[in-house]
Amino acid sequence: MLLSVLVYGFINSVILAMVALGFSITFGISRVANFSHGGFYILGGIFTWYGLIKLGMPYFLSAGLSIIIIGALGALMYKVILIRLRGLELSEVIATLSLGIVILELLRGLGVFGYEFRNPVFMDGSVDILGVGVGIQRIIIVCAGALLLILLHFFVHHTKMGLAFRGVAQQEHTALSVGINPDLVSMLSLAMGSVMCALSAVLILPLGVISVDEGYDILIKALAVCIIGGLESTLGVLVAAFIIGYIEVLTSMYISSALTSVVPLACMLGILLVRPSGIFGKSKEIEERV
Amino acid sequence: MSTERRKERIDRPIKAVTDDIFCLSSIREIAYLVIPRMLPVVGLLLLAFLVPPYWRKVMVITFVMGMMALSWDFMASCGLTSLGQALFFALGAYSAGAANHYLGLPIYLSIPLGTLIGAVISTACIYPTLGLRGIYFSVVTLIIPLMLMRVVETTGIFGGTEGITGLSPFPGIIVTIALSMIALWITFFGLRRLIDSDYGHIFVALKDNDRAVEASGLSIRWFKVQAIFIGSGICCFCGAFMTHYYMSIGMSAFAVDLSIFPIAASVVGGMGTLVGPLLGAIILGPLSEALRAFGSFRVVIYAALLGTFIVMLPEGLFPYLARKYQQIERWVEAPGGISED
Amino acid sequence: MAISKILSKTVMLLVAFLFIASQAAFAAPAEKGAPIIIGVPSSFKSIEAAEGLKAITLAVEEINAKGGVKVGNEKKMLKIESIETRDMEPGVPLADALLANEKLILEKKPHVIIQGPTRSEVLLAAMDLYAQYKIPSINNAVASKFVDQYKSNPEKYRHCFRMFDGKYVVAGLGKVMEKMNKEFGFKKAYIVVQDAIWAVGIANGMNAWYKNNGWEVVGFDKYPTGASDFSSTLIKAKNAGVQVVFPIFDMPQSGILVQQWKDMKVPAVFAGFISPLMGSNAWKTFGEKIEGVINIVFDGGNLPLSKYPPAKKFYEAYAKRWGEMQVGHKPAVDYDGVYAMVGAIERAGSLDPDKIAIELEKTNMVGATGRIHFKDHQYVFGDDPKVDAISVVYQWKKGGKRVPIYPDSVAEGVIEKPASMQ
Amino acid sequence: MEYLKIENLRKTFGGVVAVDNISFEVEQGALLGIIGPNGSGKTTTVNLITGFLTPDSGKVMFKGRDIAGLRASKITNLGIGRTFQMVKPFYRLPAFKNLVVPLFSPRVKRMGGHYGEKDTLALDILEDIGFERDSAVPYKPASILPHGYLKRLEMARVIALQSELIVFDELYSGLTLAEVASISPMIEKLIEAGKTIIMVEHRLKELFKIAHRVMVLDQGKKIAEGSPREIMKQPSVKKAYLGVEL
Repeated sequence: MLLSVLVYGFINSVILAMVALGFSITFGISRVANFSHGGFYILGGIFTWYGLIKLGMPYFLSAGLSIIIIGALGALMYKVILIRLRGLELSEVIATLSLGIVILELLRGLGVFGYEFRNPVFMDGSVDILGVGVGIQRIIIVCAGALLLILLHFFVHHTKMGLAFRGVAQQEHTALSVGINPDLVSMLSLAMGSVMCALSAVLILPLGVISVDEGYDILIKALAVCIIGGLESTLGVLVAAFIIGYIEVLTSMYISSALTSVVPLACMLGILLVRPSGIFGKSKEIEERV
Repeated sequence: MSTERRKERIDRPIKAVTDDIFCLSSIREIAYLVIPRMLPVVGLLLLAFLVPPYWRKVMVITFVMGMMALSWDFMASCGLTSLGQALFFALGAYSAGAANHYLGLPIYLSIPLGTLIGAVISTACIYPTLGLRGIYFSVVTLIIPLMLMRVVETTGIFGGTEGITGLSPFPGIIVTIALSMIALWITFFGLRRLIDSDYGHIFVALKDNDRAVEASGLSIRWFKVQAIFIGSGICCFCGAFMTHYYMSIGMSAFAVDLSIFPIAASVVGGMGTLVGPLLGAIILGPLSEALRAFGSFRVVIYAALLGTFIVMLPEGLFPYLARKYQQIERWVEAPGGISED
Repeated sequence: MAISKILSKTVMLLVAFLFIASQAAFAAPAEKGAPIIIGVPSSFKSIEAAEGLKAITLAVEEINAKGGVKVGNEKKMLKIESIETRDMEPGVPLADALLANEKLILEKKPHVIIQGPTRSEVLLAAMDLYAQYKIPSINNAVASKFVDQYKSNPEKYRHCFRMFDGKYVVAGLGKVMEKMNKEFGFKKAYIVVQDAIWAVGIANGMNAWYKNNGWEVVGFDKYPTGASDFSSTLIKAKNAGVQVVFPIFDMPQSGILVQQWKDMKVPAVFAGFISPLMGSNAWKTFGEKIEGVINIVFDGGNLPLSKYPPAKKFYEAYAKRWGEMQVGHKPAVDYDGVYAMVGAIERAGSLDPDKIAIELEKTNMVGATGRIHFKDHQYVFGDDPKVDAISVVYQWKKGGKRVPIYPDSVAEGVIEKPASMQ
Repeated sequence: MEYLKIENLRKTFGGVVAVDNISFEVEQGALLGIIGPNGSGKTTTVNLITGFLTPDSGKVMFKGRDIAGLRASKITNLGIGRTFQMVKPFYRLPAFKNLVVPLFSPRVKRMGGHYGEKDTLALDILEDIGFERDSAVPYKPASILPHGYLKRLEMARVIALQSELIVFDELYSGLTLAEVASISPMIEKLIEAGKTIIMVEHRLKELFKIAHRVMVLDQGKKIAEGSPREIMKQPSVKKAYLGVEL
């Protein structure tokens, strides 16, 4: 039992972290809370499905194309919509939220419901880890998640582009004065977040089905993880994902599977009560700029 | 640059010095001021009682949604931009439903009691998040109703997924529509008076600059609690009202649609104006009814409208129309040209 | 600047147009005269409801092709008016779903309603509406509370009828459990259900059944709609040496349960209701992973039963008109519902709702699901399609075949242990 | 009993020590100036005293009571008023209505002494502080007032609050010489009225004219304290400010 909790908790946590990472990266760099995250996620899945099942493309091609399309969509969203609303937090939230709803409900209206919308797993079969049977897809997810994190860390800390990203994240105006175009960086950050989102969709969706309601669920999960971890902190997201991931599995294993979605949210409220800015977030309480 | 044209906006001559002082010299000018203020009141009154029976129901829902939108706008102008008005609605609905079903209170007691209890519980629910601002607050308010929905679902309290049915109904559609309309006007004028009072200025100040409010010796937490109590109280009334209107209460009272509508109405009508949300609700209520034929695409159209407004006409319809009404616009020659932004 | 001006003007125009359009909708003409209107208010973004509507359409087309319905001396055609209530979608308030029902009633003026809301709580609330407007209705939400509510005031709810009741799942699967107990000596079960009123109702019934019949119920897990990781249940089941896992799910994600079952090599039989595994396509989607799963079809007519020709006939007619059926509840009973309703109208000889309701209660006809007759305004389900309506339990076997194993009157094979247990 | 006594005040931000064990005292009726280069912890000190930040350790004794860690509004009601470096008016309210907010505070109610309508009172205070009463200025929304007026509005708030200890955070920044010259007498008037004042300031020349004592901060530490004359002579101060030893 304990070993299974360990293994499945870990997998669950990695899945949560991947889902939340796209949201947190975009917010961390450009301060845009992309509420169309869930919409992009499902759209990424459905594009892959369409290419794979309907057009008969190879898996990697269809997945790659859909990731690129979603990335472009993120950039486009910034270029067309968000650039007019920069700095107006509430308007950004409303605009992205409504775009997300448009995407999701449009898919629903076009007939994305039922049992056929399902991406096959990359590789069938299962292996035993610590004596617990685990499907290979889940192991692929964990590996891909780890790889993604390493790449991300390298990108942010060891490339010029990453430096520009960090610059804009810290002080937009100063970044502007040293020749970084914050609009470009913000656009790229949205593209990057969207790519991350589509990537996680491609990896994770074979475990489930592509359904519109899943899109809303993913958004809520991503938000919960980010809020607990502190919206802009990648480390925080990771830690929060592991906290929620293990709490979910423990709840489901020892208390009641029905409460799996309630307990993490309750934890979130509890954490907010103690630390309003999340575990690793910078304090957002009343204070002066130092 | 050669000569170009520029648009000049001039207040109509009737308006003098400030927003509050007018020079009236004829019936025409009095009418100019009075008609736009009377039109909605009289218009709604006529509309509510003249439309066919089915549309009366739509009107009732529109009025209730109007109140929800007003409440959202009020809270937003206090700096509390909630994405979860459904929480308040549901708490009010459940309180009233429980009072009616378990305690057997008659409708004229269960609605006020439900409103009050609902508002107290709502405030308690939101209290932990008061340390948050802006988007953080919004995100958390989005999540809380979904969480409570799941709690009701899993624990089965208040009828769980089935809800409670068979609550006392209103005496009739005329009473219902009159009641909802009166409540709407009370809410509207009450909030407007509140915002214009000295006490209400504290709420305005809360959004403009909460640190300065703290530095003025007023606890922002305490005043936010008051703002939430007022705002959620209005939504709780809506919930209590609708519960009795439909004689049942279910988990769907927490539905996201109920959180989106007030925002949409406010954005379309004009945020922070109080008249705007009202206008928005009166447009969107019947509109969403007319769009019902589109099925799922209804929500698409709805959300697209919301997004379009926030990008293209962020000030909203009401300020736009008011400007058109109060100002003369004309193109004038601008010698030497003007620079485009 | 200029562009945004034009755009904002366009928006204004759009709003104005939509507003006017909405106002124009006030004057929706109430058509009088010719056809009998069948109202179908349901949430068609659930595949069961969508296929149910197709079955209703099929029935209507058949009847119209034969010249329509004889009402008194007049032959009348049937016409379907459906409305999207969206009640299956989370995020839709009850009030909105009810309003859709009311809009259908007031504007399309249906004479009868078939299928009705998808979600049980909407049906329970809508019953008041149907009673108020006196519309004979045969509904298709599964929750057991319908009968309670009907019995609470039979006079008021005399126009409300219902097709399938969750308790019949327990009856049918109970028999299957008995068989497995006899043949393989199974007596340890694990219940895992979707956290929805109808599913939990069935599961509670099954739980009681297990207790009464000397089985051991190791666990009872509820999963919220949309959950997609069932590992905890499967681990617990595996550790406890469970022989039968009893699932009740109608959410698309539940297919994963079976997938994980195979991945984690849990040596137990799956016997219950998992809707994604229902249709003939499931073998294509999931492949051999679902071999050995035992599934219950709520309405027998949704399987091509070779031992009961009306079911096969309906199944094939449906497949010809719409393609292979993918669901296990709604289409067959909806189809029968139209015929039951038409029969009642013909016997009543008028469209008077009270007369139709009285005649409807007396229904006794051969349908795709079996013999349709009512008790407490509820189809009666039993073991033999010649006597009552039936549910059918089948098992997925090698080569993607769905072999009926219960009831015996229509069974075409016997229960086999899945590969993981051999 | 000391009027205001700060003991070993310390505050860190994620590893950076912003205020490092600062201790000082202020006597009743005195004007203490706090100077120091950018990032030396001046504003943080102000925030710690007025409750906008919670100190990691240390005491803030005000009239014999430790007020460290209390809520800002509570401290304001105890009689410590402050202004902000970045002006913080209520932009949507007219200038005089900006003062209605502090007039609602428990302190003003408790102190009494103010009679009549809040509006009239607010206008009186604004007139004292240099808003021309008969003009439209006090009635204009704060969002369109020029910077100088907004600074005065900040001052007006602490006057409305009848604070006995007033902390001015860079009151003079962004003001013209003429404006400074018109505000300085008002501060002297406050001192005459028995108020205690702490001024955080960059404009040393103007500050030294009115300050009784001056404290110098550098990198979160107190490096000197004394009368303005003494401070001007301190080599360490010059080093801190100019980066060279003279």
